[in-house]
Amino acid sequence: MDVRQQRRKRNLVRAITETAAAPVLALLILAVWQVGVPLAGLSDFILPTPWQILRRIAVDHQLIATHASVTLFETLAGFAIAAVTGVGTALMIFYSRLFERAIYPLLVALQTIPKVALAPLLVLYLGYGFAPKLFLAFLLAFFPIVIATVVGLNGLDKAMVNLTRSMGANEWQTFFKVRLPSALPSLFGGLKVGISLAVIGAVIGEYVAAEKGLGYLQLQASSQFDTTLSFASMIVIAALGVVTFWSLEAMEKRAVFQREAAR
Amino acid sequence: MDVRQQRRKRNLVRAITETAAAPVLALLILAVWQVGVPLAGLSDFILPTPWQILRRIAVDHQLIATHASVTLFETLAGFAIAAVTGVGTALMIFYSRLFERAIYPLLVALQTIPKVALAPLLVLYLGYGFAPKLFLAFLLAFFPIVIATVVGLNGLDKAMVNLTRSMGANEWQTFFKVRLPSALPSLFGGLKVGISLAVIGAVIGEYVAAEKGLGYLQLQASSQFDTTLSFASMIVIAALGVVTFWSLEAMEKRAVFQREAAR
Amino acid sequence: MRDPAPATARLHGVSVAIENVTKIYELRDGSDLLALDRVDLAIAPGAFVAIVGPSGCGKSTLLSLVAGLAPVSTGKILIDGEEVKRPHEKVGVVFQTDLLLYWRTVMDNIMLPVEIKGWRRQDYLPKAERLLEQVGLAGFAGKYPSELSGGMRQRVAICRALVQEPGLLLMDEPFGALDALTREQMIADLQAMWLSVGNTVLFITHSIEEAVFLADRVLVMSPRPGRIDLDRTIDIERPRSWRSRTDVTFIEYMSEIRGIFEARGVLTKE
Amino acid sequence: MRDPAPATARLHGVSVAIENVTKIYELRDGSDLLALDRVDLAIAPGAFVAIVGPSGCGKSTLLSLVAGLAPVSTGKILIDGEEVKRPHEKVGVVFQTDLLLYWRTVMDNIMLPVEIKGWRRQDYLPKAERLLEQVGLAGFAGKYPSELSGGMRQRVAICRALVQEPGLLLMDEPFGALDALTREQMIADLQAMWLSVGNTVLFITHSIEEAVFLADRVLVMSPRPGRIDLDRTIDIERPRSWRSRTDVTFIEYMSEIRGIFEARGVLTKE
Amino acid sequence: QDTVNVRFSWKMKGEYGTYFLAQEKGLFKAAGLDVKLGEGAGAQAALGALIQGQEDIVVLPGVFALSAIQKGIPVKIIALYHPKTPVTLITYPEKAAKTPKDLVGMTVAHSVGETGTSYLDAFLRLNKVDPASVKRTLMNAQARVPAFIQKQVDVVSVYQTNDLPIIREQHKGTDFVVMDMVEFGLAVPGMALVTSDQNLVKKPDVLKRFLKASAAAVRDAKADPMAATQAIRKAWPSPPTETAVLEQVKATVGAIPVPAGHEIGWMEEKTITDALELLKSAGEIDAPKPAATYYTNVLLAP
Ligand SMILES: Nc1ncnc2c1ncn2[C@@H]1O[C@H](COP(=O)(O)OP(=O)(O)OP(=O)(O)O)[C@@H](O)[C@H]1O
Ligand SMILES: Nc1ncnc2c1ncn2[C@@H]1O[C@H](COP(=O)(O)OP(=O)(O)OP(=O)(O)O)[C@@H](O)[C@H]1O
Ligand SMILES: Cc1ncc(C[n+]2csc(CCO)c2C)c(N)n1
Ligand SMILES: [Mg+2]
Ligand SMILES: [Mg+2]
Repeated sequence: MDVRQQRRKRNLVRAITETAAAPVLALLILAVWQVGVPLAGLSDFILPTPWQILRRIAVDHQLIATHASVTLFETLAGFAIAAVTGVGTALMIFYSRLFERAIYPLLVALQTIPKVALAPLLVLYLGYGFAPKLFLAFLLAFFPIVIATVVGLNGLDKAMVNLTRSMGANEWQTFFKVRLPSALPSLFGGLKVGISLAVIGAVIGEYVAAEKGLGYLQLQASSQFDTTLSFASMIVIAALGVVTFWSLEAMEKRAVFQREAAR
Repeated sequence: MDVRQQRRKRNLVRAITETAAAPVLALLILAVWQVGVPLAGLSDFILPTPWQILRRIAVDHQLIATHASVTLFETLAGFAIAAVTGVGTALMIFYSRLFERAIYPLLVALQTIPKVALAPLLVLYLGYGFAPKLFLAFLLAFFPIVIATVVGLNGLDKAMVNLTRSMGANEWQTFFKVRLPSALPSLFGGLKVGISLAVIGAVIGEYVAAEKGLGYLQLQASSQFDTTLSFASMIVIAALGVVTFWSLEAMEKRAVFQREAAR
Repeated sequence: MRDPAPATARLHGVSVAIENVTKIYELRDGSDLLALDRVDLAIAPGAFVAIVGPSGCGKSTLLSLVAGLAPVSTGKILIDGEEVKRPHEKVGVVFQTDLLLYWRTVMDNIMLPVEIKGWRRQDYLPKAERLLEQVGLAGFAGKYPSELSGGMRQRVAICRALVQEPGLLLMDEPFGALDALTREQMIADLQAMWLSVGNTVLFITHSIEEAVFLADRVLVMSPRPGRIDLDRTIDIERPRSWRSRTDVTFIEYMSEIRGIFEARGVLTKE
Repeated sequence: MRDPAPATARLHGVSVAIENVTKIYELRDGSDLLALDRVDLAIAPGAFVAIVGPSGCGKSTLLSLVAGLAPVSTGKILIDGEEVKRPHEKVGVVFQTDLLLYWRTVMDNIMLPVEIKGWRRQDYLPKAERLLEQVGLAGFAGKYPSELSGGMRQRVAICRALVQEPGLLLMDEPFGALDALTREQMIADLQAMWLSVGNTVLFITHSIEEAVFLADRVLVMSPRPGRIDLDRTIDIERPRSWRSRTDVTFIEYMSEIRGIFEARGVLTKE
Repeated sequence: QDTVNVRFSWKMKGEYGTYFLAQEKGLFKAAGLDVKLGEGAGAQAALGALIQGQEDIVVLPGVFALSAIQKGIPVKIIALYHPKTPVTLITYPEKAAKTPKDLVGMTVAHSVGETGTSYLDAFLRLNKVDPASVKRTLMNAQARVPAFIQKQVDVVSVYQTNDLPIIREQHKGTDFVVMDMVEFGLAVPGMALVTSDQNLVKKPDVLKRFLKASAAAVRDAKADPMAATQAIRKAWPSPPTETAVLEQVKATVGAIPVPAGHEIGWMEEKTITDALELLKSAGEIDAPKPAATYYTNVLLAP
C-alpha cells in the first residue's frame, strides 16, 4: 500500500535522525571544545583538548577499564539496593501518613548532609574497601527513588483500587496488578535520577576511601597534576552515567506501556 | 452532631500525632546517639554527642547563623534558576523527541561528572565569589526537576489535551490550563529532590572556593580537627535541607489539588 | 487460601440484607452530604433486582457499600448473613465507568479477576473467548483499551465481571453506552446467563424498560437523599422475550414506575 | 486576537461538508483499522443532524475529525467552506466521557472555555448559573467533580459546552448516563436552546427515539468500517413535544431506522 | 609475625617511597613484621581509625598531629622524619619572588589546611615583611596550582617532595622561580609517624621494630633513591614518570635529618615547642600543653 510505504519511510527517517542526534551533538561539543581550548589560551594543564583525552584513554585503556569496572560494579550494586529499599520505603510512606511525617525529614537530612565530610566515620565503620562505596551509591540513589515512587503511587485513582479490591484482591495483589504498573512511569523517572546519583555516590566513596575505581584514579591523577588522566577518568565516569541511564531507558521501554504521546 | 464531634476529635488526634512524629523520631535518634557514643567507646573526636553539638551551636550561634544565611541564599537562588530552566528544558524535551534524544545524554553526563573535580575550571571561569556556588546549586537541582517534569507531562491523557484544543486553546493555554496542573504532583516531586540537591550544590561550591558559608565553616573546622564544630555545621546544613524541603511541601499543599488518597 | 473448586460449585446466588443504611459523604468544603437515608432492603438468593432512580440519588453509592468498597455511616449490610466489612469474594462488579487497565490487552483485562483469585488462566480462556464473541468483540482479544470505542470498552468490562461467574453480580448502568440493538442483544444474553447460572443480580439502570424486562423486583429510589420509594415485584413469566415489552402487563409496570418518578419531580418543569 | 464581540453576533450556525473522508487507525500490533470508509455528508447552517449506529462503527471518530482533533486519512472536511486543519473556534464539543478537570470546581470547569477564549468571566457567570440550575445542579457550583455522581458529571460537561454558545455543537451521547426523566427534560431544553440560538448541531446518540425527536435529519451508520447507510429527513413540526413520540409519523420514522439497523445484523442472533 | 597496619593520610606520592622499599627489600619481614600499607582519605579519617584501634601507625604531616593532640586526641608522634617540611613558594620569572620581601603586593593561593600558606603571616613576620602587604585568595586545594599556572595568582606553595618535581616536568619551558621557605626560617613539622597512646602501652615492641626497619629503609633510600623510586612505582597504579618520582624521593630523603647519636626520626623538644608556638601564632591552638603530651622518643631508644 502507498500509505504504508510512506509511513515506513517516515519512520525510518525519524529513527535515523533520532539515533544520530546525540552523537552529532556530542561531536559538535567536542569540536567546539577542541578548537576553543587553544583559542581561549588555556593550558592543557587546566583543560586538555578532547583529542588529548581520547588519546590518553586509548593509551591507558587497560588501566581505565580495570578501574571503570570497579566503579560500575559499585554503582550497580548500590543502585540495586536503593531501588529495592527505595520502593519499600515509598510503600511504607504511602500506606502510613504517620511514617511519612516521621521519616521524610530524616531522609532529607541524610540526603543533604555533605557525604565527603562523613569520611572519618565511613572509614571507621565501613573500612577502606567495598562497603563505603556501596553505601554512598545506595544513599545518594535512594532519595529520588523514594520520592518518585510515592508520587507515582499517589497518582492512582481510587476507582482502580476499588476495581481489584472488588475482585477480592489483597493489598499485595492490588499493588502488583494496579499500583505498581501505574506508578511505573514515575518510578522509572526516579530510577533514572537515582542511577546517575549512584555513579556519583560510588565516585565519592572512592574519593573517601579507595585504592581503585575511577574516582580514585581521577583524584590520584589530579593530585599528581595529570590533568589529562583526570579528565579521561571524568569522561569515563560521565560515560558510565550515560550508559547506565540508557540501559535503564531500554528497560523502561520494555517494562512500561508506552501510551500515545499527548503532544 | 455526634458524628461531627467524633470526627473533629479524630482529626485533632491525628493532626497531633502527625505533627509530633518527626520531632519524636528526631529526639529518639538523638537519644540513641547520645547514649551510644560512649557505649561504643567512640572518642568525641570522631563523633561528638548531640549534646556537645547543640551546646556548640548555642555558643557559636552567631557565627553559624551568619554562615548559614550565606548558604541558604545560594541554595535558594540556584534552586530558583534550576526550577525555571528545568521546567523549560522539560517542555522542550516533551515537545521534541529529537531534542530529547540529543540532550538527555548531555544532561546525564553533566549530572554524573564529579563536580569537585571541576574545581580548577570553576574557579577559573566563575571566580571565588557567589557564581560557583550558584552554578553548582543550580546544576545539581536541575536534572531531577527536568526528569520529573517530563514524567508529569507525559502522564496526561490525550483526551484532556483534545478537550482544551477543541475550545480553541493554543499550546500555551493548554499548557497552563491542563498540562501544568496535571504535571504538578510529579513536578513537585522533582522540586523536592532538587532543593535538597541545591543545598549540597551550594555546600560543594563552598568547598571549591569560599570564605563563608556552612561548607567553608565545616571544612575549616575539620581541617583543625574541631570535630564538634564540623558536626555542628553539618547538622545545620541538614536542617537547612529539611526546612527548605518543608517549605516546598507547604507550597505544594497550597498549589496542588490534594486528591483523595487511594490507599 | 483460595478455593480452587470447579466453577459450578460457586454458582448459587447469595442473599443480601441492607439494614437501615445511611451514607454521609464529607465534602472538601467541610460540609456533609447525605447520600443514602435509612435504606432497608432484603434480597433473596438468586433474585434479580433492578434499581432505577434519578441521577445523583445514590444508586452507585449503594452499590459501593454492598461491594464492601466504602464503609456505611450507620446501619449494616449482610451478604449470606455475614456483615460486609471488606469486599466479599463471591461478588463481581461492573462499575459505571469501564475501569480498564490501559496497559493490558482486552483479554488480559478480562483475565484480571482470574489472576487475582489465583485460578488457572487456561481454565478460563475458552469462557472469556466465548464471552468476547457474544458481545461482538471476537477479533479484539489482543487489542488495547485505547484502541476501542466507548461502547466496546464497556462490553469488555462486562466480560471481565462475567468471567468469574460471581454469586452476586453488581451492575451499574452496564449498557449505558450501547446502541439500541447491541443493548437488546446483551439484555437477552444477560437474562439467559442468569437463568442458567442462578446467581443474585443487583442491576442499576436508567432504563425503566430494561429494569422491568430483566428484574424480579424493581426498586425506585427517591432523589437525594436516596430512599426506596417503591419496591415492585415484576410478575412476568421467564424467559421473557423482547417482544413482550409491548404487552399490557409490561406497559402497566412501566407506567407505574414512571408515575412514581414523575410524582417526585426530578428536574424543574417549565 | 479573539473577537470580544457580544454573544449574539456569534450565534448563527455554520455549515459542515464532509467529503469522501476515510480514517485509518494504526494499531499497536502494527495492523491498520479502517474506522471510516469514504463518508460524504453536507450539513446546512443551523441544521440539527443526529447520527445513530452500532457501537464501534466510527461515530466518535467522525466527530473527532469534524472537531479538528485528528487528521483525516483521505478526503477533507470543511466548516463554513474552510478546510479543517485544527479545531475551529466556533465549535463546541460534548465528549463521550465527561473529561472534567478534577482540580477545578464545577463552576471553574464550566468557565474553562470562557477563560480559553479570553472572554470576561463575569459576563458568563449568570449564564453558567442558569445552565447549572436548568440541569438540576443549582447547589453544586462550588463542589469538585469527585463529589459528583456519573450523571451529574455528564451534566456539568454539557453545561461547559453550552456556555460558549458555539456555532457548531458536537455532542457524543450527551445523555447516556441520565435517568429517563432527567433525560427527557434535557432533551426538551436542548431543543429550546437550538430553536432560540439557531446553531448547527451534530448529535450522536444510541437512542433512536432521541434522534427522531431532536433531529432534522437522522443518519444511520453501518457497522465498522463506518459508512452512511441512511440519511432520513425528519419532517415533524417544531417545537416537538415529548408526547408526540406516540404519533404515527414518529413511530414510522423509528421503525424505518430500526429496520435499517436490524438489516445489518449488529450482533450474532440466536 | 606481628601484623602492623600502616595508614597514609593521603594518596600515593614519592614521600612514601621508603616504606615500599622496606617492604620490597624484606626489611619488615626480617623484623618479624607483616606490614600492610594503605592509602588514606585525609588525616582526620586516619587518626580516627587509629584511636579506634583499626590502625597501628599513621603517616601524616606533623602539624596535623600536633593540632589533633592539642584537641585531646590520645595519640603521640613517635617519629618525625621531616622536622622542617620542604615547602617552597614558586613564581613566574616575569614576576619573581626570590626572597620574602618580593612577595609584597603579590597574591598567594591558599587553601584550608594548607601547610605552606597557613603560616604565611608568621613566615612574613619572621622575615620582617608586613603580612598585610601580601594578598591571599582562598580556594579548593586542587585548584591552587591550576590557578597559578593560569596566572590568576602570582604565588603558590608546593612541596619539593610531591608537586614541585611534577610541575617542573610538565612545564619544562618555564623556569619557575623557587623560594625555599625552609631556607627563610619556616619550620613546619612534616612527615611524622603517629600511634595511639593505647598502642604505645600495648605493643611498644612491635612499634619499635617497625621504626627500626623504617629507619633502615630511609638509610637505604638515601644511598639508592632509585631503588625506592622503583619500589613505589611498582605498587602505584598510574605513577608519574620515573624522573619525577625520583626527584620526590630524593627531596624526601634529603629532608630527613640523621641526628647524631640517635635513630632517624628522633625529636628535639625544641622542634615541638617551636612548632606549637607557630600554631599558636596562626590562631590554630590556644596555650600549648606540656611537650611530652605530643611526642615520645621512647620507641627510638636503642
Ligand atoms: N466520593 C464522593 N464524595 C462526595 N460525594 C459523593 C461521592 N460520590 C457521590 N457523591 C454524592 O452522593 C450522591 C449520590 O451519588 P451516586 O453516585 O450514588 O449517584 P447515582 O445515583 O449513582 O447517580 P448517577 O445515576 O448519576 O450515576 C450525589 O449527590 C453525589 O454528589
Ligand atoms: N485511538 C484509536 N486507536 C485505534 N483504534 C481506534 C481508536 N479509536 C477508535 N478506534 C477504533 O475505531 C472504531 C470506531 O471507533 P469509534 O470510537 O469511532 O466508535 P463509536 O461509533 O463512537 O462507538 P461507540 O458507540 O461504542 O462509542 C472502533 O473499531 C475502534 O476500535
Ligand atoms: C596534595 C594533597 N592534597 C590534599 C590533601 C588532603 N588532606 C590530607 S589531610 C587533610 C586534612 C583534613 O583531614 C587534607 C585536606 C593532602 N594531604 N595532600
Ligand atoms: Mg451512578
Ligand atoms: Mg463513541
